[in-house]
Amino acid sequence: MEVQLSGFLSSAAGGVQSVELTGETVGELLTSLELRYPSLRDAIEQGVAVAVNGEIYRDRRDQPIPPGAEVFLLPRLAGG
Amino acid sequence: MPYETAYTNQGFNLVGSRVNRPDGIDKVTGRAKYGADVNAAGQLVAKVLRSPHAHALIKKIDTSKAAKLPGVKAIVTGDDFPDHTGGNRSMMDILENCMARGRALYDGHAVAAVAAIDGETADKALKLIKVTYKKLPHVTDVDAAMAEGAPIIHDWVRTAGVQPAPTTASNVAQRSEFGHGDVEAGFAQADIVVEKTFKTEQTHQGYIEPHACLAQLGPDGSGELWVTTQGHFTFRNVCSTLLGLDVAKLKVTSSEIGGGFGGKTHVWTEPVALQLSRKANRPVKLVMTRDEVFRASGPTSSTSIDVKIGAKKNGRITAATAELRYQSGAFPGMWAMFGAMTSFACYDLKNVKSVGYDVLVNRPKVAAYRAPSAPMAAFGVESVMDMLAAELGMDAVEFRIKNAAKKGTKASYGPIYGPIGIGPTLQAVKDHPHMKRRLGKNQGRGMACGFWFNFGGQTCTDLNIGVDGSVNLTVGTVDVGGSRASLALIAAEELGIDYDQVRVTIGDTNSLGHNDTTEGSRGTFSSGMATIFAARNAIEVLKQRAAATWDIPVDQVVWEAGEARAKGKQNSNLPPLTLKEIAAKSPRTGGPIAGHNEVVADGAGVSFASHLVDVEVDPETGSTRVLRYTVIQDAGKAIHPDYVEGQFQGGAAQGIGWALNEEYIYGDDGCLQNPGFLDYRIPVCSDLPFIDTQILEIPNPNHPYGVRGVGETSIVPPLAAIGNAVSNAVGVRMNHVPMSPPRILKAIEDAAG
Amino acid sequence: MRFESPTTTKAAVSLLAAEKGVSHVLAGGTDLLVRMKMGAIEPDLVVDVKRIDTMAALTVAASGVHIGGAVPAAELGESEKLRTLWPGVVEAANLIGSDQIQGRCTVVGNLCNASPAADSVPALIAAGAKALVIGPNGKRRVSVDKIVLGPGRTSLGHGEFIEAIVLPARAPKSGDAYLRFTPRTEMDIAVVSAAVNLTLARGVVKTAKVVLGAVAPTAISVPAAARALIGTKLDDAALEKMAKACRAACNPIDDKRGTVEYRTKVAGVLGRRAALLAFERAGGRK
Amino acid sequence: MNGVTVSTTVNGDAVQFVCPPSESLLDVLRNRLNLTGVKEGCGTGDCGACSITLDGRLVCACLVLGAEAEGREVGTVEGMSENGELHPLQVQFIENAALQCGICTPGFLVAAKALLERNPNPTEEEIRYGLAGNLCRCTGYDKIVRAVQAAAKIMRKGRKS
Repeated sequence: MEVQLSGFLSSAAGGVQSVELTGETVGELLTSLELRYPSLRDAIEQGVAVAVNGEIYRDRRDQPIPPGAEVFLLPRLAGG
Repeated sequence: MPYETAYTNQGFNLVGSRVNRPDGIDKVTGRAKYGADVNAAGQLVAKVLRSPHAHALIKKIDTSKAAKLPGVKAIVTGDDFPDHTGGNRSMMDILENCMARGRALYDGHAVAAVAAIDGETADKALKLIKVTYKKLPHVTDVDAAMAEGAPIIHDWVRTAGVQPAPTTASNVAQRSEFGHGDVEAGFAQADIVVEKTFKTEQTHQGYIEPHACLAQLGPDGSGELWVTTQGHFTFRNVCSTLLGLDVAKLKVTSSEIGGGFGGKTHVWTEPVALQLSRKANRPVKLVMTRDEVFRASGPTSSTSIDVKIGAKKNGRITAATAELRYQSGAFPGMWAMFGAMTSFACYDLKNVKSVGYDVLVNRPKVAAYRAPSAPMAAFGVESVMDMLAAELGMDAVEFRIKNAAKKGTKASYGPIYGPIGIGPTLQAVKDHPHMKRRLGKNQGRGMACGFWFNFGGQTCTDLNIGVDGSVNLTVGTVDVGGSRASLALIAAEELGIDYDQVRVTIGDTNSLGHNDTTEGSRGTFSSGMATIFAARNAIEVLKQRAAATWDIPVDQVVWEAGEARAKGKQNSNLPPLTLKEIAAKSPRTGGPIAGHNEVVADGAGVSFASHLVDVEVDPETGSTRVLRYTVIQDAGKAIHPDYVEGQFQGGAAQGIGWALNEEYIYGDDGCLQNPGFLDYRIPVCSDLPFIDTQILEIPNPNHPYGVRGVGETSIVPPLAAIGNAVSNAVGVRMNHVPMSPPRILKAIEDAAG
Repeated sequence: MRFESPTTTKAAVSLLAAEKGVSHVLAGGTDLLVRMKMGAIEPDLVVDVKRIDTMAALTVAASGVHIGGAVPAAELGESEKLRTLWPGVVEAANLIGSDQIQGRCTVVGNLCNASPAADSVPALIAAGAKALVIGPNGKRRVSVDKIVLGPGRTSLGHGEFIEAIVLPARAPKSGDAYLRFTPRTEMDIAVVSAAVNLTLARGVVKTAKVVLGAVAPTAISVPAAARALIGTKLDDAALEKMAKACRAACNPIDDKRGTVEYRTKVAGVLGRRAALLAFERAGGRK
Repeated sequence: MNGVTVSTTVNGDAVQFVCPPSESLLDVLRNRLNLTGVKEGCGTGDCGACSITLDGRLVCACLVLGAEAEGREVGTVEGMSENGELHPLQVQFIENAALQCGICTPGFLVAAKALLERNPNPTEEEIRYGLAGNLCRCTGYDKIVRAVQAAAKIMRKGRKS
């Protein structure tokens, strides 16, 4: 599937905006992303959020990614 | 066990009703215990010595005289905090912020602390500590800190998010970019382009309860911490990391919390109190003064923002850009990134780009403040939206409706929206009676929209049924604004019992699994979700007990209206068993009945609001009076409408204060000049009108009841809404918040030439 | 620190006169306790004067008003007679802080704190108030405008304090007013303020006094502004002349509460508005 | 410490305490008499969280010395309920959801009680100015003003009957 990177994640991956990856869950996706771009390890370790079809998942690594889903990798957020 | 988190559109008996909060009596009688309200036998009182300089080398700290003062039991400086962070830079930043390590980075930065038998002795001891400083050049303004030749706050900071990676130090800690499309091409298609620069000053959450804790840490590394916090589990983890303790050995109890708004999501003095306690081997109470709260907790960023939006004559936006510069205090943050993500989130844009710069200055480490970073971005964007509407000759509301994001819109920060509420809130503005109020002389009306993400996160709850059928619900999110009532409603709804049969307790860190901090408007959303599941688990047990009592298979038992009913003709002779009856028999049917749940509550559902305000400006003094204020926001589902309205009103009031009067004022010496409630002017009762609210309910598809977080979005629109109203009242565009009387008067006169 | 609460002014004087260290009089305490809390002062002796009967007394008559040094400002507002005679003085005193502060603060304390922004001081000066000073050398009667020398400094000697404030006999057809500008509606310190006291004869202003606050190191009288009003019915030209005189008299500073430019401009606005209000209260008709 | 011994009345009860002469009545109430319903938000009279009555007058306890309480009558939020019954203001604050975090609530209740004793039928504006010495950061004051209005109405009825 095509995974889009945004914010500083894109620059940490050398300016790449989107990347073709495999994975059936959010966790698998992040593992394959880290394998492809070791420079993203710190960012992933610090925490990222994954938007699957518009819904943002911060922590649920077992969240399934349906085929054809729109996947967007965002920096992890905090609130007040 | 997997849980069905999807919205089911069930009918409700209790949810949505305005019941009295269960902790009400404790709070109106003075019985409720807040951070500073408990004492321990043999307790010491701690006070912190703080830097009077904006930036200085700490050459020497001589504590010998203070140590000799009778009654002084422990003194700590940076040297008493060995590095246990294992190279984790952000943890080290927190530690260094709690206690300076060789360099004072802002006015108010802690440099030493004392624990003594009473406050008077501790105060005397502070005066006896001799610190030798060497002053260093400082910078407190965000634009000045980015300029060439500015004093560098940290020589190890390299701007992240820039290609190729820089090799020299900078005050810009991070650059982050969001957006899609081709903005240059978009602007080329525009008939009208409006561009403007904005500034917002630093504000504080202004919770009335200062930070306070009672810490006890023994030489064996076991301890307890009673503290006013939004996240006792997070405090436990952070304090354990910073002090090299086992997480399980530190029990943290959250006191009643006297306001947080994001400011109590981070540790400030707690590790210091624990370390003093360890050194003295006695309990230590540490309560910040108001002056310390302003100087040395975590206010929000001051900012400098450029916004450019272009549109066709038909009112369609063709392109939009923003460059947002946010100061994060003396340590790196991610605040500009949030500004960049939220700035255009309300609109459906083909070509959009926002770039955020997180900038270091000699000010306290910035913390979250209610929808952190979004209000400033909205001030810029929503002001330009009004300016553009005026240039186009369009009504400001119509212009927004024409460009509003909807289901399927690709958000400016990336993902594609599900069902969202921006369009409906705008329509509600259009239809609101407030719009028909006739404006008088020197009066103006303004509106603005706002967005916040909302979060869920790790959550764990416990539900225990007593032998009389009453229910204890223990949750790990703190009750910042009435969530006990909402959670009791949910538990009672699920179990089919009366609301007042449920008692909600905020569990300490030793009584529940980890719960994330109560931030991101997640309290009722995520603990509500975990409560639903815990109750449903308990119902499974209740059904089993009923089945055992009746001696029928459990699949023939259903739970309806608070009782177990046996299904099927063969069971028609079995009268239903109420929760109360099953509970009474529980000692003999298998013991206590409980439901438990741990969940990562994701999918919190974004939230939108539109605000409408009328103001009157005195053209001779520049003074602004808010005459009428209306908040319209999507709550998904309002569990307890009173407390949803309360969040809308409270956020609006904070935004009004920010818009008109609140600001950190720094002198040329880099020191904060107004660290008190007299000159840091939060709105008083006579400054405000009643704040009308309208709750919209567009269900969140990812919550069984459709709940969205409601706590934060309400602070996003007020800056811009009031800016637009003032502009309409006096005909000048305000681009500097707060719009204090001198700034407004000056703008009026500059415009008059 | 020692705490004493004598019941006579004589006893208070001897306590204060005998003290070698730092001594302070405690009336309302709304400034004193804040300064103690901030560590700005560390008194060796605090003398509470609230148990001295004469200092707790308020007597109001058209022939003169006596405001004891320990009378809380709230009490002034509760006197309907005083509100009728000296509405400007009362509104000034009642603007000092919240209801909570009002229950404690005194006009004497407000005066002796010697802040340029004190609310009651411009109104007292405009009213022609006198301070009854008592000390080791006996009593003296001093014009209120002679008490404050500069920010935080007064003309009171060692062991001296103010027993009471006295307002003069009130002529018929008189009115006074006090206005201040603050960013908030309450709980704020004057950025700039103006008091006007005037008496009419045959519908025109016969005598007037104009005093500004927070635009100089002390509250200042502006005789030129008063002169602009005298002999007029406050027509636009007179008011503009008066406002101009107010602006010309300003010598403010830039600080966290306001700028030189802003204070100067608004001094004229408030002077004009206070004059109109005082005129109306005196029964004047334009 | 040269402590002063003070005999006073707190919520109708005779009380004695010893405190340093410079100690505020707020610290005395909280730390010596364990009346922690009186809150400290600023210590400088700017927030009203420590509102109490002293001989019936509304004051900030942080701006009173403990020593000044000699022979006076002190009233705190802990003394608002009588004979086990909540004061109408306390009831209406709960009914109207006039508190969120609740830290300012004791001060508001004491101030509102003083306000209604002085003025049983205040206008909205009089309530707003009367409570301007009490800061609330959670509610925007909306539901607080409504609770005071509701309580005033009930108290007026109670007085008539």
